[in-house]
Amino acid sequence: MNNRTETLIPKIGVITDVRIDTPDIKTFRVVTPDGKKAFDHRPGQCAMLSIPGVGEAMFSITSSPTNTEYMEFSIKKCGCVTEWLHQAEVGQNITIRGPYGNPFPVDDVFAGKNLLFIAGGVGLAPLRSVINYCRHYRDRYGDIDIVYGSRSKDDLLDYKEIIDEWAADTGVNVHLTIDNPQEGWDGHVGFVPNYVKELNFDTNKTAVLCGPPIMIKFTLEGLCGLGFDKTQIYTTLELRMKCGVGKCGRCNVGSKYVCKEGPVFRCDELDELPSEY
Amino acid sequence: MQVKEYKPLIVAFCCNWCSYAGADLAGNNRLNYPADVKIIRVPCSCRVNPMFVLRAFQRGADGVIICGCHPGDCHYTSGNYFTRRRMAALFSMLDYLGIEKERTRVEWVSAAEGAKFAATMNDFASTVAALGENKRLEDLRCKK
Amino acid sequence: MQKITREQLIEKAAALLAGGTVTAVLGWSKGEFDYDVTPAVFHTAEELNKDFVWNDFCGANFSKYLVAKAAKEEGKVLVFLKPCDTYSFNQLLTEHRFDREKVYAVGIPCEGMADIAKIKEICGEGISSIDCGEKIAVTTIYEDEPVMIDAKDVLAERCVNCKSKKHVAYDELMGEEGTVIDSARFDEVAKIEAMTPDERFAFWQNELSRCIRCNACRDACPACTCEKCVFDNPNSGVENKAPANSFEEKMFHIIRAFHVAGRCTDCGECSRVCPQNIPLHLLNRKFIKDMNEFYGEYQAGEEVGTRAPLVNYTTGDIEPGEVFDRRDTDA
Amino acid sequence: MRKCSLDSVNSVFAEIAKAAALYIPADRTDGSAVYTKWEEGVVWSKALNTVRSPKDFFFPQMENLMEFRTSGKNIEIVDTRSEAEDFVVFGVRACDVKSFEILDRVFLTDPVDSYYATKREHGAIISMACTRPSETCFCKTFGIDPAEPAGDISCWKTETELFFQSNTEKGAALLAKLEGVTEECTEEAVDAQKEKINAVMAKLPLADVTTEGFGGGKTKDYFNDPAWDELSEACLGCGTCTFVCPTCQCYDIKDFNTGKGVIRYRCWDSCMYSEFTRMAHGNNRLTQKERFRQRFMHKLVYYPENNDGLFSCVGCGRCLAKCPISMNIVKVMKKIGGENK
Repeated sequence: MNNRTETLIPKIGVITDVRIDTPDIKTFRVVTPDGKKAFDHRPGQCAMLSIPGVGEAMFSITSSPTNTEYMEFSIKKCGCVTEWLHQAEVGQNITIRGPYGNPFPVDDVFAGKNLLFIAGGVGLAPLRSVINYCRHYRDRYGDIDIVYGSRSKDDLLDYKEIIDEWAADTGVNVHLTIDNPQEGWDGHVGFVPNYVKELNFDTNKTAVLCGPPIMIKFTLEGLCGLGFDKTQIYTTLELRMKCGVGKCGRCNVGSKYVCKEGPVFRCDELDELPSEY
Repeated sequence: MQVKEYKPLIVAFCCNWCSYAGADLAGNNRLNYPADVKIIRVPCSCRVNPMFVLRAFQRGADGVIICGCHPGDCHYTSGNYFTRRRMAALFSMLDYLGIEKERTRVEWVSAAEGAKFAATMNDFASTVAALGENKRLEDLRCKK
Repeated sequence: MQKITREQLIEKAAALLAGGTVTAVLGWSKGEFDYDVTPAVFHTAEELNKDFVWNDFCGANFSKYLVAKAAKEEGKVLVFLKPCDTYSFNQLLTEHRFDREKVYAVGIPCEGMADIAKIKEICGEGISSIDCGEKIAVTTIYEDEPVMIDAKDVLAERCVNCKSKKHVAYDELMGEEGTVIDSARFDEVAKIEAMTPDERFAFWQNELSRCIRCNACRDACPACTCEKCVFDNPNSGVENKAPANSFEEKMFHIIRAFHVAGRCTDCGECSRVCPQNIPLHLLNRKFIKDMNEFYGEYQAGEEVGTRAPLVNYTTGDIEPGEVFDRRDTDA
Repeated sequence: MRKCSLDSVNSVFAEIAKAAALYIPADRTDGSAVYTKWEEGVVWSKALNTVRSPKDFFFPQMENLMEFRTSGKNIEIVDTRSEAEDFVVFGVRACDVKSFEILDRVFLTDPVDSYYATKREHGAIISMACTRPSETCFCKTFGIDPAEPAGDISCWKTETELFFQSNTEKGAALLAKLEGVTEECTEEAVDAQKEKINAVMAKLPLADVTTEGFGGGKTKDYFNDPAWDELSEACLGCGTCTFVCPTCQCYDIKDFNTGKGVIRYRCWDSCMYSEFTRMAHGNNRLTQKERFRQRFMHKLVYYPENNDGLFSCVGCGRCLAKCPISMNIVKVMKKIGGENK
């Protein structure tokens, strides 16, 4: 029986660092009790985190696979598990299992392409893993554009990393925006979909979208308006999950299980699915 | 080896205005009542939802007693009248399901009746002790 | 056999639809067999003629559907109410659960509904047709001749102990007004009360251990109209989808019965829908019987706006402890 | 093939029960049949089928997965499973046997669900050919032959005798142990019995229900069908159909805090429940229509799409018999399928 992987039994994870990113988003660094990374993953994959007695929930892994020491999760406070996590201190044990889902096709489809990442709010969390992966293997990809918007300057996730590291890279263009004007902000003001249209990208790019459903909807329209084809656009979905392995039967959209066949979908694939997400 | 004497766990829901003060008085007067009586203070005896009673049993209580102001003396005028009806119905139902009726009780204890409080608890604890452990309304998961 | 015919009901409904009094009809729709009748909303006379049925298997109580349907439909909804359904109807009105102005209620007499399980006990599986005439004629694929069954012998439990043939609410009544019946519905409760505590415990342990927590009793119950049930609310601490052990089985049914105590009209839907045949009505009737004895006769839903015993009191009420004393001295 | 007389069936049960726990359908106090652990005095039910399906044995309504002990910031995970024991389920109908294949494809595909797999390894199934199918039966619709039930051992019952035929190694080993209480025989009586069953099957009222028009790739055809509104109109949103179904396999994983630790368990869940897909930020199936549609689309379209055309229904008829409002898969298939032919 030892050769069997126990899919539902998690490992212990230890929170070794808690970073306060925004008023309602914290980033947690997690390793196993012996200080190692819990498991390898690919960009865009997820992990099931849980606190016994509180619940289990799926989170995208924020850190890049190229980071072999630990994993990071950027988590927004919105439900009972996340609220509990936000109160957790360094040293707290949690449980972790994974990795789950399909990753972004970074090594085949994305290779050699110009990339356009568009994120809103905590939607940057799953993209950060891809962006850092692509930055790590910088020579494999063309130009990288990052459009990131949030409600306000304080709500921008990883602001320091974006400014200090991402913007400093050659061939990486960062475009930040916030929803409403704010003192001390001299950057762009406006919603992400409009900003994308204003930036008027050429279509020689592969786009990756992540954010609130309403942002995805309008950004998608905007990109199509710029002449993008849906086969050039990728996004991630989120639904209620319990098992993470396509058995508990609740995260399906049509015949596809988001935890197994997703969460990464190409936008033309989404058109094939019933509109139940 | 000496067999440990069985001590029942009693949960007492006490109204803030009368019975809780009665318990306080019992304590001040150094009156003895079993240490295994766990008092839960409620704003009024009618705050006790039937679910409270059941969950007390689930979590290991052997007896549940609800104490409130004497009828007519409720701080909120009529709360304990409702308690009286509800608990009469609930206890009758528990009895109907075959759960020992001695495990549940409602008693009216005023703030001045420290002695009654202690006597009630002593009496209730010994009644429940005679019944032994609560087996009919237990949750084995909580007993390990 | 029912006194009112299907055709009479269709005619009535079609006339009300045509006259514009109502825009929708809540009725029973025929199924694959002659007994699997489904509640449905009809909008036209054609639909009625095609699928509407009225026979000995139209047990479903429509009162609860009014909560959703009256709010959804633009015009008035025609609802056919059997006598027992009218009690639930009133009770829901008392609790302001639907808009009376949106409903046109037609009372229809009921001779009692048949229990398909009792029919199958007599003629076995494989029913190909059931004809509800003077006698119920059941044809199976195994026998050439139909089995003739007296409707009295296969009445559903709640109809054997029917409490009233009187309609307590309607806009229009078809057929004759019935009367309240002096039923023997508390006999079974009294029988259980007379058992020893050990026997009672064994009895209920056997019954309730069958519960699969499908929530059908709750979802069919016209008194259970909470927007969010405590047993569905993850934050309540008692939410569960499976009865984890005998405690949770008991807790669910005690709390459910308690929550409808004083509001339960004893319509019997809970026992009818239970896939595991748990006699849930015996829990509700216990509360009704107790409250009748302690606080005077009370029938939920008899009138709109009455105060149920548990939301009422007198200064001289019986003490919880005396409840047992009295019974013990009676015994 | 081996046989024994019906009078001596108890000696067969006793022989099986020597080595493993044996479960047989027995009548209970309310008149319906339920799988009961056999011991002297338990009588084999004459009922066609049990209210609850035998999926309980492999995928119980509730099972503990693990326990957590916490102290301060530390968590310890304890696997509380004990050594699994062998068991035999007797009297499983052809439809229910087929349901295990459907569950296997969910739980035994990678990654394997070890809780289910262990029980499958330790359980043996003795199936039973039907003798008196009910009007609610429509297993033929899904290509199941009630006269040829699968399982480790297949059984046929005639008026006086019970016939055994092993189909697997596990079944052969089990049947070998029954040599003392059974005797070798020919297949003639069984063949006659099969013919009898087939004759009855043709007479069943649901014999004409067809899966034609359903299957993988039909999502777009049916998803926005207006008939879903009408079909789901009366649905109460209870879980009866899903809980009596032998193929429904959705589950929930929940924690119970005992005050001394946390038990993580899994229990059946129902797509009919409003909480089923609720997340912290919303629910993607807001009305009963969407939940209702999910259940039938899953059985008739999504599941076959992912499993080589195998439907996730076996026509056992339990939901037909038990639905409080008598809405069921047959009505759905006739309505949705009939319209789109």
